[in-house]
Amino acid sequence: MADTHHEQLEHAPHSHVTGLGVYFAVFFALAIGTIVTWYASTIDLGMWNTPIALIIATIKAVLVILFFMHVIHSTRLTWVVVVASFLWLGVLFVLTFADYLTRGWAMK
Amino acid sequence: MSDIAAGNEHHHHHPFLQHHFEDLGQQHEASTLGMWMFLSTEILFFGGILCAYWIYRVMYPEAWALAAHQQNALYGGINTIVLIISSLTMALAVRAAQLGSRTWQLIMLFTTLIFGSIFLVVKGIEYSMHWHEGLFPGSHFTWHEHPALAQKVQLFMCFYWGMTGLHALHMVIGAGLLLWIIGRAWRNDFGPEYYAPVEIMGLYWHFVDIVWIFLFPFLYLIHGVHHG
Amino acid sequence: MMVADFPLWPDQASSFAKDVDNLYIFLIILCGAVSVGVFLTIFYFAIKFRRRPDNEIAQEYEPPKLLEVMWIAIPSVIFMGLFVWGSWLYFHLARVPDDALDIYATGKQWMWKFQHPSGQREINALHVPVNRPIKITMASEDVIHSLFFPYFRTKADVLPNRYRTMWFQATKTGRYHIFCAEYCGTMHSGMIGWVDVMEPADYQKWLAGGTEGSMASQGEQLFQKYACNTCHTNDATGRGPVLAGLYGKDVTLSSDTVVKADDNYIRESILNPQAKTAKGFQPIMPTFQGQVSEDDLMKLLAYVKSLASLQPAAQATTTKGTPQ
Amino acid sequence: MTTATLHDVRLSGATTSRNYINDEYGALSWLLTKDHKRIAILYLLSISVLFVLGGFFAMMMRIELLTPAGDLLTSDTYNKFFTLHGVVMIFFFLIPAIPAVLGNFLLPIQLGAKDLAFPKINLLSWYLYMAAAIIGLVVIVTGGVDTGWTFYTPFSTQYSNTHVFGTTFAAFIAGFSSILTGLNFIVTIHRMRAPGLTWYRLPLFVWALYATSVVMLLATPVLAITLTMLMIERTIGVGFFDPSLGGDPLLYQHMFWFYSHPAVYIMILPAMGVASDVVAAFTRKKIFGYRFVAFSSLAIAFLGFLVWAHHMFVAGISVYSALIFAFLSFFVAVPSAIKVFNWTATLYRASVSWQTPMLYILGFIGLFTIGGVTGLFLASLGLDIHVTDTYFVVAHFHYVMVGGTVMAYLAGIHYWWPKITGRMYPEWWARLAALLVFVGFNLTFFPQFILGYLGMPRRYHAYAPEFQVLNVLSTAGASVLAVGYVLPIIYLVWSIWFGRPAGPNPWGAVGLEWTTSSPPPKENFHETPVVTWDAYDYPAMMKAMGETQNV
Repeated sequence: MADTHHEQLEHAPHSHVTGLGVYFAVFFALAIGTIVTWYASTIDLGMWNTPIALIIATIKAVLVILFFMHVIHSTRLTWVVVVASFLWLGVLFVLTFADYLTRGWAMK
Repeated sequence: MSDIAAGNEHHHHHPFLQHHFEDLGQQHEASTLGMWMFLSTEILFFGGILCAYWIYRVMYPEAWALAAHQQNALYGGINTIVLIISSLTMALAVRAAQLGSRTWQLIMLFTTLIFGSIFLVVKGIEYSMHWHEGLFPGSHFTWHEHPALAQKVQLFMCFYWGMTGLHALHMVIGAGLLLWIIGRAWRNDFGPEYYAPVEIMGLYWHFVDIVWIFLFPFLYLIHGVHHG
Repeated sequence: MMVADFPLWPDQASSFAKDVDNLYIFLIILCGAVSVGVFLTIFYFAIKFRRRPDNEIAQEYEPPKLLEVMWIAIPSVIFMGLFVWGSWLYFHLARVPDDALDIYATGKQWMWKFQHPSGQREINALHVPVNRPIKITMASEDVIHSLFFPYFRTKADVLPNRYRTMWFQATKTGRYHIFCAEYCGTMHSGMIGWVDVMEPADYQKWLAGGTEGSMASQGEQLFQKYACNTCHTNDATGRGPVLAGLYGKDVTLSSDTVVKADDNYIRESILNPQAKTAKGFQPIMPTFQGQVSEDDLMKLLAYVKSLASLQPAAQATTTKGTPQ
Repeated sequence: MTTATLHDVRLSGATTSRNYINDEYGALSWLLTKDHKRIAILYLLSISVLFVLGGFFAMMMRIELLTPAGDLLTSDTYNKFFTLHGVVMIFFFLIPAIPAVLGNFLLPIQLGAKDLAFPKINLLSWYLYMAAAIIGLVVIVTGGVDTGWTFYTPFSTQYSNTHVFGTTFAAFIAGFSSILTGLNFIVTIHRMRAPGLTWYRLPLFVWALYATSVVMLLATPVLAITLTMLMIERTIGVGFFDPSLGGDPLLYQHMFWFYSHPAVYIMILPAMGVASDVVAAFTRKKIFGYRFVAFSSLAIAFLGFLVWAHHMFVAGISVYSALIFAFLSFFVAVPSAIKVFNWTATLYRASVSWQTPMLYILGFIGLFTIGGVTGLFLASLGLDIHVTDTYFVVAHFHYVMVGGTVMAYLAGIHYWWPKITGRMYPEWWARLAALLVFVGFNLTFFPQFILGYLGMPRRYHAYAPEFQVLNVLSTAGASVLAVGYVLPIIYLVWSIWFGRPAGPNPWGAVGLEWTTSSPPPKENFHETPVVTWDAYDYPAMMKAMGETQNV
C-alpha cells in the first residue's frame, strides 16, 4: 500500500545544500544595504528618501527569504505561502489607505 | 490482502520518524510547510502594527521624522549588522546540519546565540536611555523640544516601544529555542537525513531578522526634520 | 394588547425616508421572491424525490451546466443594480445642501446636547423647522456615539477626534425618536431624546425664547476671553492669520500643501495649531487642547463661520501698530 | 476495480472491537492524548459547556427584554451579559465549533490519514483554548466586561471600568488556538492525503475546512496584534488609538474588522461543508457542480477579506472607500448563492431521506438564504445607514450564525454521531428537536428584522414601549429554541449507553469515514486506504453493496 505513496513523496528530505559562497555574498549584500540605507537617510533626496529606504529594505528581505530561508530551492507550495502572506498584507494596507487617503476628497 | 502489520514495518525506522508519517521526507515537508504557515501569520501580525504605523506616518510626517531623529541610529545600525551576522551564522548552522558536521553546527548555533544576545543587550541599553529621557509613553512622558508635536511624538514612541518590544520578545523566544536546538545538536540528533528542527529554527530566526530589516529604517532613519 | 401600540413600519418623516423605504420594499420583494422560490423548490424536490424502495439511489442525472452560468451571471447583474441604487442614496445623504440650517450637537456619556446658531441650547431634545434642510455638525466629548433619527432614516457616528456632519429635511411636523446607536457604556439605552419638528412660524416663536445671545456672539466673547484677538486681528498686521473671510477658502500651509479651511481645519487649528500652520506665519500659537470644551469649540467655530462673508480689511489702511 | 477496493476496505473496517475510545483508560490517557479523535471529544465537551454558558446570557437578555423598562437586570449587568454572550459564543463556540470538533475528528479520516500532521500542536491548541476559556471564566466570576464583543476604543481603552484586559487576553489566546488548528489542517490536507485521493476526490467538507483554515491563518494574527495594541494602550493609559495623541479610533475598527469580518466566514464556511456532505449522503447523489461548490469556498475565503469596512459605513470612513467596500460586499454574496443553488439542484431526481441531519440541513439552507439576502440590504449603502446598529443587523447575523452555523453543527453532530460514538441517536426525538429549533429560531429572530427597521438600536437595556410586542414574541421564540437545544444534549448523552449500535455505515453513505469501523480504531484505518473513486460516488458504492449482499 505504502508503495503508491512513494510515488508522491521522496524518501529522504530533498536537501539542497547551498554553497558557502552564496551565503557570504548574501551577507555582504545585506551589510552594504544597511550602510546604504543609513547613508541615504542622511542626504536630502526630496520625495525619494522614503521610497529608497523601502526599496532597499525590500531587497534585503527578499535576499534573506530566497537564500537564507532556502525559498529559491523550495517547493511551489512554499512560494505560494510566501507570496500569499504578502498579498494579504497588501490587502490590509491598500484597503485601509483607500479610506484614509480619500477622506479629504470633497463631495461635489 | 497483505498482513496488516506489514504496512508499518516494511522500511527501516529512523528514531525521529513520528508514527503517523509514512517517511522522513513527508515529515520534513510537513514541518517546513507548517513553519512557513506560522511565519505567514507572523507577517500579518507585524504587518498589522506596521499598517497602523504607516497610517499615522502619512498623517503626521513632521512628528514622525522628528521622533525618529531622537533615536540613536548608531545603536540601531550596529544592531542591524549584529542581526545580519547572526542570520549568516544561523544559515551556516543549517548547512552544517545538512552536511552532518556536529562541530560546525555547535559553533554556528552558539555564535548565533551570542550575536542574538548582543542585540538584546544593545536594545536594553537603548531602552534604558529612552526610559531616563522620559520617552516612555504615559504619564511620565516628557518632551520639550517641539511642544506642539509632543502628542504625536508620544504616539510615535508608542509604536517604537510596541514594535521593538514585540521584536525583542521574538528574539528572546528565539534565543530560548536556540538553547534547545543546541542541546539536541550536542546529542548529535541531526544529520543529512533529519535536520528539520534546525531548518525550522533557521526560518524563525531569519524571519525575526527580516522584521528588524524593516524596523531599522522605519524607526531610526526618517528623513525630513524641519527645525522651524 | 394594544394594537395601536404595535407599529410594523416607522413613520416617513423626512425627504430621505421615502427613498430609503423604496429601496427597502424593492429588496423585500426581490429577496422574498428569490427566497420563497428556493424554499418551494427545495420542498417540492424533497417530497417528490423522497427515498422509496424503488428510489434507494439517486438517478444519474446531470442538470445542464448552463444553470451554473445563469446563477452566477444573473445575481451579479442584479447586485450591480443594487449597488448603484444604494450608492446613489448614500451620496445623496453625504452631500449637504448649501442652504441648510446649522445646528451643533455634542454627544457625551449619556446625553445629547444641541446648540442652535441663535444661541438656544437643549439637552436630549431638538427643535427644527419642517421642510428645511438641517445640517448637524457634531463631535463627542468622550467615547464614540451615534446620532440616530429612525423616522428620518439616518444616523452617523459621533467621534471624539473630529467633526462629522449629517443632514436631513423633516417633512412632517411631530415628535420623533432620537437614539444613540453606538454602544457607549452604562446608560447607552438612556441616551435618547426627542426631535420636535415644527411649523416654521412655531419654530421662530420657539427660537425667540430666552437665550444668551447667538452662538456666534457667544463665540466672539470666548474669542476675547481666550485672547485670540491679540493675534488674529481684523487686518493683516497680527501675528496670526486674519479670520474674516477665511472659512471655506483654501489655505496654503507652511509645507506648501493646500487645505480647505473647513470645520475640522478650524477645530484642529485651535486644539493643535502647529499641525497645519498657514504659510507666512510662525508656529507660535499655543495649544488649547483640554482648555476648551466641545461646546465652546463649536461656538468658536460658529464665530469663525460668521466671519466667512466678511472681507479681510485692506492691508495698508491701518497703521502697522502693535497688537493690542 | 473501483468497486473491489471499496468493497475490501468496507470489510476490513468492520471487523474490530478495539477503538479509539477503549484503547486506553484513565483521565491522563485523555488529557495527554495526541489522537485527533480524542482531542475532538475534548473540544466537544468544552465547547458544549461554553455554549450553555453563552445561551444562559442570551436567555437572561431575552427575559430582561420582555418589558420596555430595564427592570430585571441593572443596565451594567445587561451590558455585561450581551458582551459576554458575544465573546463566549463567537470566540469560544462558533469559531471552534465545527472545525475543532467535527473537523478534528473527521479530517484525517476523510483524508485516509492516521492523524493530523502535528498531533502535539493539535493538543496544544486545545490547551490554549482551555486556558483562554478559563481566563474568560475568571473574568466572568470576578465582575465581567461591558465593552461589547467588538471592544471599540476609546470606550474599551479609556472609559470602561471592567475587565477589558482579561477578556481581550482570553480572545488573544483563543486566537492562537485557532491559528494552530488552521495551520495543522492546511498542512494535513496538503501532505497527508491517502494514495489516490486527489484534490477533486476530496469531500466538500475538506474543501470547506481548507478555505476556513486559510482565513484562520491569515486573519487571526491581525486580531492578535490589534488586541495587543489595545491591551498596551489600556495598560499604560495612552496609546495607538488614543484621540488625545492624534490617534484615530477608526483605525482600531479597520484592524478589528479585518479579522472579524473574515471570522464570519470562519464560522459559516465549515457549516457549508457539512451541508454539502449531508446533502450528498441523504440524497445519495453527487453534489451538483462539485467544482463550483469547492471553489466557491475559496472564493468566499478570499473575497471575505475585501469587505470589512461595510461594518463602518456610518462610522466616518470616506465616502469613496465606502463605495469600494459596498461594491465588493455584493460580490461576496455570489459564491454563497452558488452554493445554495447547487444544493437545491442536487435534490433534483435524488433519493431524499428525511432523517434528522437532512432536516437540519434543509433548515440550514432556508435560514442561511434569509441571512444571506438580508446581507444585501446591509450592503446597500443608503439603506445600511438606517438599519446598521439596529436589531436588523442582530437578526441578520443570527440568521447566518445560528440559523446557519449552529443548524449545520447540529446536522453534523447527528450525521457523524454514529461514527463518533458507535451508537445511533433516537430518531424520533431528534426530529422533534430539529423542528423545535427551526420554529423557535424563526420566532426569535424574525421579529427582530421588523424591530430593526422600526429603529430599535442594538445593545439597548431599556427600549421604547411600542417595541414591546415584537420583543415578547422574540422572547417566546427564544424559550422554544432553548428547549430545542436542551433536548439533543439529553438524548445524545442517553444514546451513548442506550443507543442502537450503529455499524460502520448506518446511512449508506460514501466517504472514507464510512469505510472504517464505528467508533474508528486508534489509527483510523487498519491499513492505509487507496482511493480510486470520486467524492460522493454513490452508484459505485451501491454496486459494491449489492455485491456484498451477493457474497
